[in-house]
Amino acid sequence: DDDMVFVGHLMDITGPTGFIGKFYADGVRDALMYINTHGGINGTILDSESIDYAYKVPQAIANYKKWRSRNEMVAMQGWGTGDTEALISFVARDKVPVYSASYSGHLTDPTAKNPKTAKPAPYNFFYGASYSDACRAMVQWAAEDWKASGGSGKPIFSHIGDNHPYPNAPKEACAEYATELGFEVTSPVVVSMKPGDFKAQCLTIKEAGTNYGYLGNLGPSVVSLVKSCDTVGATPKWLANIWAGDVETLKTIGDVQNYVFPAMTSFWTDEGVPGMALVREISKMSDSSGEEFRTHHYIRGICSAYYMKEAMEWAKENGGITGENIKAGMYARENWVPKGLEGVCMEATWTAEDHRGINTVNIYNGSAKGGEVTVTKAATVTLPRREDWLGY
Amino acid sequence: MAEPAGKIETAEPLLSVNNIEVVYDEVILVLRGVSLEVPQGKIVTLLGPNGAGKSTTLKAISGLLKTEDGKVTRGDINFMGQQIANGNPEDIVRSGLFQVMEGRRIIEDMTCVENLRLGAYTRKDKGVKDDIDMVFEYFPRLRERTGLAGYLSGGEQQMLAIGRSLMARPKMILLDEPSMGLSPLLVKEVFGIIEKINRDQGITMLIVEQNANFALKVADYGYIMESGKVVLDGTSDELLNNEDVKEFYLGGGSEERKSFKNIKSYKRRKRWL
Amino acid sequence: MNFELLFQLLLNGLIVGTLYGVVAMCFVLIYKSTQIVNFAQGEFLLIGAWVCYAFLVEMHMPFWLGFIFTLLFMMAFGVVLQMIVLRPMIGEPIISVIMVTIGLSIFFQAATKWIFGATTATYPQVFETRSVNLLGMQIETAYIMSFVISLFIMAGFYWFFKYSKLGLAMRATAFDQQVAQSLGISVKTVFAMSWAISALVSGVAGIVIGMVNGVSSGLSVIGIKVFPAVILGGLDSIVGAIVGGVIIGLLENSAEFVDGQYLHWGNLFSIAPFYVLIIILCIKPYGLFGTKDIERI
Amino acid sequence: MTSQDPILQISDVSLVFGGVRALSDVSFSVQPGELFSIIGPNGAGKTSMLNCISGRYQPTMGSVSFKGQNVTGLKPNARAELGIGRTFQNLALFGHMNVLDNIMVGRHHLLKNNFLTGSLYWFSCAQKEELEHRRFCEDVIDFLEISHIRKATAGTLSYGLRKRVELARAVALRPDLILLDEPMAGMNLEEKEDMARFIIDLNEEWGMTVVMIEHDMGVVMDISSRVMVLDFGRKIAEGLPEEVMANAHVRKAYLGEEDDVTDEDEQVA
Amino acid sequence: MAGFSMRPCGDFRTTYRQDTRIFDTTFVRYAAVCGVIATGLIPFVLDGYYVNLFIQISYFAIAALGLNILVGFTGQISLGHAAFFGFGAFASAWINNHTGIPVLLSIPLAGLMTAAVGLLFGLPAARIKGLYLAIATLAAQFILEDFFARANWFTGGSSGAAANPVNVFGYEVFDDFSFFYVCLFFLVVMFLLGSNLMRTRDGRAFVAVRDHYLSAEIMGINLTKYRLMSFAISSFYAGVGGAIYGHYLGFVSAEGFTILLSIQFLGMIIIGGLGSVKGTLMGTVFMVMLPEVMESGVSMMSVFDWANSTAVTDGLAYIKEMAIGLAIILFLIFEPDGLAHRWKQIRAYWKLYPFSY
Ligand SMILES: Nc1ncnc2c1ncn2[C@@H]1O[C@H](COP(=O)(O)OP(=O)(O)OP(=O)(O)O)[C@@H](O)[C@H]1O
Ligand SMILES: Nc1ncnc2c1ncn2[C@@H]1O[C@H](COP(=O)(O)OP(=O)(O)OP(=O)(O)O)[C@@H](O)[C@H]1O
Ligand SMILES: [Mg+2]
Ligand SMILES: [Mg+2]
Repeated sequence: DDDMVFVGHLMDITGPTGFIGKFYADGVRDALMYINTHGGINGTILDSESIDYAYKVPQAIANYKKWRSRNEMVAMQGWGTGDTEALISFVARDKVPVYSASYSGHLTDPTAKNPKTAKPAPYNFFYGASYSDACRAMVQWAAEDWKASGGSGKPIFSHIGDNHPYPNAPKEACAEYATELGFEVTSPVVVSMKPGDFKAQCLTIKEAGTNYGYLGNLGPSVVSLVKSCDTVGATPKWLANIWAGDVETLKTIGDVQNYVFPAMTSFWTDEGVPGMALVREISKMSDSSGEEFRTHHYIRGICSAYYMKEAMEWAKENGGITGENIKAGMYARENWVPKGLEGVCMEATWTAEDHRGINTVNIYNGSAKGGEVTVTKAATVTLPRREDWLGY
Repeated sequence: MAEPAGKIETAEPLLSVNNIEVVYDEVILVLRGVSLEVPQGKIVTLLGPNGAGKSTTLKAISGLLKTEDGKVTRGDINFMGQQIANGNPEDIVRSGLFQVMEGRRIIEDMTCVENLRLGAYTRKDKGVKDDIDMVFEYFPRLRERTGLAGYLSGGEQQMLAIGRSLMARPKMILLDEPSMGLSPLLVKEVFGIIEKINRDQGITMLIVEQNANFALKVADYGYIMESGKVVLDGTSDELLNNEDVKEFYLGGGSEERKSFKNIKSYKRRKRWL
Repeated sequence: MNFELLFQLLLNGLIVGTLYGVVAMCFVLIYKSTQIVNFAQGEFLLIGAWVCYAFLVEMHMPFWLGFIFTLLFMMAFGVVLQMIVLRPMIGEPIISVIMVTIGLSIFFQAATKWIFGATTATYPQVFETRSVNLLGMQIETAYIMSFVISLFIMAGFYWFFKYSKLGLAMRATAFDQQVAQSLGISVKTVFAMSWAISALVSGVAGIVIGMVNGVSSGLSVIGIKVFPAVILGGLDSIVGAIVGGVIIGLLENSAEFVDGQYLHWGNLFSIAPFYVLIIILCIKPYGLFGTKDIERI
Repeated sequence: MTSQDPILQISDVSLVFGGVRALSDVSFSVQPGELFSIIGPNGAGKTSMLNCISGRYQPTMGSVSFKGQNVTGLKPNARAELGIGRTFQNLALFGHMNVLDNIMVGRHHLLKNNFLTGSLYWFSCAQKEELEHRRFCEDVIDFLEISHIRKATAGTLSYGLRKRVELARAVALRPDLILLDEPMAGMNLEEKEDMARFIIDLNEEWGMTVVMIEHDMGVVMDISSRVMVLDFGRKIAEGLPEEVMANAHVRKAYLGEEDDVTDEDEQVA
Repeated sequence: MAGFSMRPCGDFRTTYRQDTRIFDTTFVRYAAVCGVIATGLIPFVLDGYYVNLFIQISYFAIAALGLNILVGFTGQISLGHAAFFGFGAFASAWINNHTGIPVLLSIPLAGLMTAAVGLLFGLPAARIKGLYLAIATLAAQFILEDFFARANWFTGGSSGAAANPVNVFGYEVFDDFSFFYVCLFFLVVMFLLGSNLMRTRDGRAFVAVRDHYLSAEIMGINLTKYRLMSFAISSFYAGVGGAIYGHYLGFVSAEGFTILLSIQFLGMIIIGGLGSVKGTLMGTVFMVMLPEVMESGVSMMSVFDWANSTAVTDGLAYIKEMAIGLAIILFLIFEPDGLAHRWKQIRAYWKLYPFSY
C-alpha cells in the first residue's frame, strides 16, 4: 500500500568484516522484518532493502544514491567505518539520518563544538559507547583492577592495533585518560588487521612489560595475536574493543585468560532480563527454531533498529516521517529505552550538540580453556559526559 | 594457377597441401589457394619475393599459424595420410614433421647443449648424446660457445637452429631460409649437410629459400609463390632453365649479368599475375 | 641494547622466513614455467588450509592422512583449474593471464567464505606440543615441520629445472610458447604440471599457516606479503625464493626490534621490507639470484 | 681520398665478454661519403663492431671517434643525435606500432614538441611540426617503395618487408653515418637489386656515409668502395674490393678453398 | 601483396592531417561528439543512481588512463596506482584547506604534486624492469598507505581529511547534478590530452620503449628520461582522478586506497585493452558496472519470496562476489586482448565489407 517509507540497509557479509558484519546485519534485518510484521511504524510499513556492499566504499555510495533517487529513503542503517565516513557529507546534505555500527568518537560531535572535530556529522547516529569511551571505561576498570590485584607501581598500558582509522579511533583519547589515571602508556604496538604471525610484536609487548593491552583490531588478527603472544609467553590482560569481544572470538582463540571486553546490551544467555523475550521473538524471524545462539552484536543491531523505529514514530506524530523529523525524534527523549527492550538496550540520550548516545559500559571478563568459554561480568562503568571528550 | 598433381612420378606424396587459404586475425587474407606436394624422401624448395606467403605456408603446415591468430579457412593439408590443417603443433611434431622457424628463434636463456637437448624432446631413444656430438661435428664453432645461446652471433644462432632440427630426427623438416645470415662458406656447408642427411637419413625436406641457386641445386622440385599464390612450379632443372626464374631469382638470364652498381632504376617487374 | 630480545627476534625471523620461502617458491614455480605471476596464490593457500581442516575436523582423520589427502586434492585442483581456466589462455598475452588469476582470487575468496564460513577456525592439536623451546625461544612445532619440508622441496626443484627433460621443457615454454610448440612440447601438459606442483606446495604452506594462526579468509594476504621475498631472491630462482623469504623474515623482525626499542614509529615491521626491497633492487636489478635477461641486438 | 679527415675513426678497439674475445685491436677509418663494407665469417665480430660504433657495447679497450669527436663514452641515444643511424641483424622493429609510426620514431631527436605541447596538440606548434616531419617520412616511404604497408602493424610484416621498414626508420634519422647489418639477408635476387639501389642512392643522392655488413659477396664487390675483413675478432684485410678478393687468406677464411671460386662467382651471378 | 588487403577501403585520406586525426573517419568523429553531448543529457533523462555511476566512471577512468599510459603504453606494470590516486585526493584537500586555492585549481595542482611523488617512486625504473619493477611499485603502494595513516599534518591521519565541494565562480557545486558536469569536463579534457599525447613525439617514444627499448635507445630515445616521465604523467592522471573523488565525497579517509583498488585499476585497463585510450574508458565502464549489474541481478531475485529468507540472500551475496570474479575470467578467456581489440576487428571487418578480408 502507499503508506510506506523506505529504509536502506548496508551490510557487509562477504567483505573483510563479514564475519561480524553478518551478526550485526542479521540483528538489523530481523528487527526491521519484525517491526513490519507487527504493524510497522503505527501502520506505516518499512519498505527496506538490505544490500551487501562487501565493504567497498564506491558500492556503498552507489547504493545510497540509488535509494535516494529511486526510493526517497528517509533513514539508513549503515555498517562500517569506510561507508559511514564516506557518506557523512551526503547524508548531512540530503538530511538522511544514518544509524551505523562505526563507533568512532568523531561522529558524536554534530556541531563541531570540539575544535578537534575535522568534519561534523549531524545526521550520523549509533547506538553504543564510542570506541574512545569504551576504551576509557575499560581503562578506568583496569585502574581499580590493578589496585585490587595488589599491583605495585604504575601499571603499563599499550594500544595494540593496525594503523587504520578503526583501530586508531580511540588511540589518543584512551591513552590520554590512561595517563590521567596514572598508567604508564607505552608507544602503540602496530599489528596488521590481517592475520599473520605476530610473535615479533608479542616479544615487544613482553619486553615492554605491558599489563593491560588494548586490542584495536578484530577477528582473525586478534586471534593470531593472542595465540602468538601465548606462545612467546606475553600475557597481559587484554582489553578488547567491542568487535573483538565475543564468545566466537574467545572460542577460536581456544586458550586465554583475562580477556576483557565491553558490551552495551545484555547477553543472549542472560536470565531474567525483561527485554530478552522480545529479542528472542525477533530472532525467530530468521531462525524459526529459536535455538540459534546470538552474539551481542546481533542484539546491538536490534537496538539500533529500534531507536530508529521509535524516532520514526515520534516523527510520524510530529509532521510526518522525514529525515529531519526522525533526527528531531532522536532528541525527543532522555534516558531512553525502546519499548519492550527494557534491560537489553541501555538508557540512551541524544541531544542536538551531543551524539554520545550512551555513556555506560558493561565490562566482562572472558576466558577460554580448550575452547570452553566462560564470561563473567566484571563491572559497569558510567563515564562523565565530559565536554573535552565530545567528538573524540 | 599451377596444378602440381601428376607432375612428379611418385605415387603417394608424404605431404600434400591442397588449395589452402589462410587468414590472419580473422580479416587479413594471406594465402589465396596454395597447393603443393612433397614426395617421400625428396627435397622440395619454395621460392618467392618478400611477403609472398612462404613462411605462412610453412606455419600453416606445421600448425604454428594458430599461435599468431592465423587460420586455414579453406583447403586441406595432408601429411602421411592424415589431415593436419589447423592441427596442434605439438601433435604434428610428434607425427614427425619438424619446422625450423624463420629468424633463428632459439631459446636465448639456455646454453647450446640445452637447446639441442630440447630439439630431441620428442625422442625416446638413447641416441641423443651422439647426435649432439654429430651437430658439433657439423658446426664446430658451437662447441666453443658454452655461454647462453642468446649471446651467440646471428649466424651461430642460425647454425644452432638448424642443428636443433637435426636432433629431432623427424620424417620431414620444413626449413625457413636456412642460409640466412650465413657466410658463403657456411652456406655451402649447410646445403651440403642438407643433402647429406636427406641422403643418409632419408629425411624429406621442404625448404623456403632466397638463395635460389643453391636451393634449386639441392632440390628435386620447386615452387614459386607470389602474393599468396603458387605461380610456377616444376622440377629444379625446368626452373633453372626458365627465363623468368633466371631473370628474377638466379640473375643473369637472357642478357648477361649486370653489376648491382649499374642498376640505376627499377627494371619493370614482370608478374605472373 | 637488549641482545636477548634481538636474538629471539632474529631466530623468529629465521623460522617464519622459511615459511615465506615456501610460499615464495609457489610463485617461482609458476613463473619459471609460464611467466605468470599468480595473484590467486593466497587463495591457493587458503583452500589448502581449509581442505585439510575439513579432513581433520569434519572427517576426523589422523593428521598424516589428512595431510596426504590434502596434497592429493591440491594437485587435482591445480590440474582441473588449469584445464578449465588457464588452458584457453595459452598463447594469450601474459598480462591477461595474470588478470585471470586476479579474477580467480576474487572468486575463491568468496567461494571459501561461502563454503567454510567467514569466521576463524582452529586446527585440532596435531603435535603433542603446540610449541617447542628452541634456544630459549618458543617456536610453534608446525614451523619446524615446514622448515624441514621446504628444504626437501627446494633441493628437489633445483635438480628438476636444471637437469630433467620436463624441467627444460618448462623453461622453454616460459621463454617462448611458440618455439616450445614447434619443438613438440605440449604447452598444455607443461602448464598442467606446473599448476599442479604449485598448488601442491601451496597446500603444504597453507596447512602450516593454518596450524599456527588458525584458518580464516584473511589468511590469503600472505600471498601478497611474500612478493618482496620472491623478488628479493629473484623471480626465477628456487633457492632465491627461500633465501629471500628468510631475509624478509629477518628484516621484519629486526625492524620490529629497532621500532619497538628506539624509533617507536609503529608499523616499521610491515613497511621496512619494502624500503629495503627498493634499495636492494636498485643495486641488484634482478634480485639476488635472478637471471638477468639478455640485452643483445 | 684520405685527404679530408675521416668521419669515423676506430682506433685499436678490443671487446671481451668473459672468455670470448669478440674483437681484438681492430682499427680502421671511414671517409665521408664512403660505402664501407665489413665482411667475415660468422662470429667474427662484425655486429659487435657496429655495436661499439652505435654505443650498445662499450669497447674494453680503444676508442671510437665520430666527426673528430671522441664518442667512446657516449650513450647510444646521444650518438644518434650526433648522426649515427643503424639497422639490426635480428630485426628490432617496434612490433605493435604501424610502419608509419615506426619511421616517425626515427625523427625523434629532430622533433621539438614534448609531452606538454604534444598534449595541447591543436594549441601548440606540435600539430604543425608533426605534419612537416610526417611529410618527410612519407618521402622516405615512397623512396623505399613501402607505401602499400604504411598502416600495417610492423610485427605482422614478412621478414623481408621488416628489413625494409628498418632501413626506412634508420634513414628517417637523417644520419650522416648509417650502419647496416646484413641489409639483404632473406631477400631474393630481385629484392637485393632494389636494396642495392637504395643503398647506393642513400650514399650518393642523400650523401650518407654507409658502413655495411653483408654476406653476399656479389653485392659487396659491386657496390662498396672499400672492404674490411674480420676473422676471429681480428682485422685480416682491408682495401678495395678486388684487392681484398685477391687476398688468399681471405678466400680461405671466408669463401673456402680456391677451387670453389668458380662456383662462388656463379652464385654471385 | 597481401598487405594490400590491410589498407582500409571506404575512406580515402587526401592530407596527412586527416590521417593523424584521433577519430580517423569523419563519421566516427561526429559519433564521438554526439556521444559526449548525449552523455551531457544523462542527468536530465536518468536518475541520480546513474548520475553517480557516471561520476564514479569518470574519476576512475581518468586515473585508469594514467595507468594505461604507464602500463599499456610504456610497458611498466604498476601495482601502486591506488596509492597515487589516494595521494591526489589528500593533496587536493590539503591545498584547498591550507591555501584557500579554489578547488577547480587545486585539482590539477594536486595532480602535479602527485606527479612529483610518482616521479620519486618511479626512480627505481631507471634500473629495474618488468615484474621486478611491478613489485617495486607495490612497495610504493604500502609505503604511501602507511604515510596516509601517519602524516596527520597532511592527511589528518587516521581520522581523515575534509574536502570542500567544488566551487565554480562562487557557486558551490553540491549536488551530483552539477558535479556531473564538472566530471564530464575533466573526463573529456583529460582524454583529449591523453589521445594527443599518444599521437605525438613523446607518446610514440613511450610505445617504442615498451616494444623494444634497446633499439629505441639507438633511435635516439633517452630510456631513463622516458621511463620516469611516464611515471610522472601517469601519477598526474591518478592525482587528478583522486582529487575529483575526494571532493566528490567531501571527505578523504586513509583507508580505501588499498592494493585491491590498485588491482582493480589494472583490471580496468587490461579488460579495456592495454595501450588503447578508448579501451581505458570501456574497461572502466565494465569494472564499475559489473558489481552493479550483479547487484541488480540479485535484487531481481528478491521478487520471489523464497529468495527473501536470510539464508538465501546471504547465499546470493556470496554468489554475487563469485560472479564478479567469474565474469572477469570468462571475459578474458573470450576477449584476451581487451575490448579495444575486438572493436578494431569489428571496424576492420566493416571497412572491408562487403568483400570481407
Ligand atoms: N601474424 C600476422 N598477422 C597479420 N598478417 C601477417 C602475419 N604474418 C604475416 N602476415 C602477412 O602475410 C604476408 C606473408 O607473410 P610471410 O611471412 O608468409 O611472407 P614470406 O613469404 O615469408 O616473406 P619473407 O620472404 O620476407 O619471409 C605478409 O604480407 C605479412 O604482412
Ligand atoms: N653480449 C655478448 N656476450 C657474450 N658473447 C658475445 C656477446 N656478443 C657477441 N658475443 C660473441 O662475440 C662473437 C662475435 O659476435 P658477432 O655478433 O659480432 O658476430 P658476427 O660477426 O656478427 O657474426 P654473424 O655474421 O654470424 O652475425 C660471437 O662469437 C658471439 O658469441
Ligand atoms: Mg618468411
Ligand atoms: Mg652479426
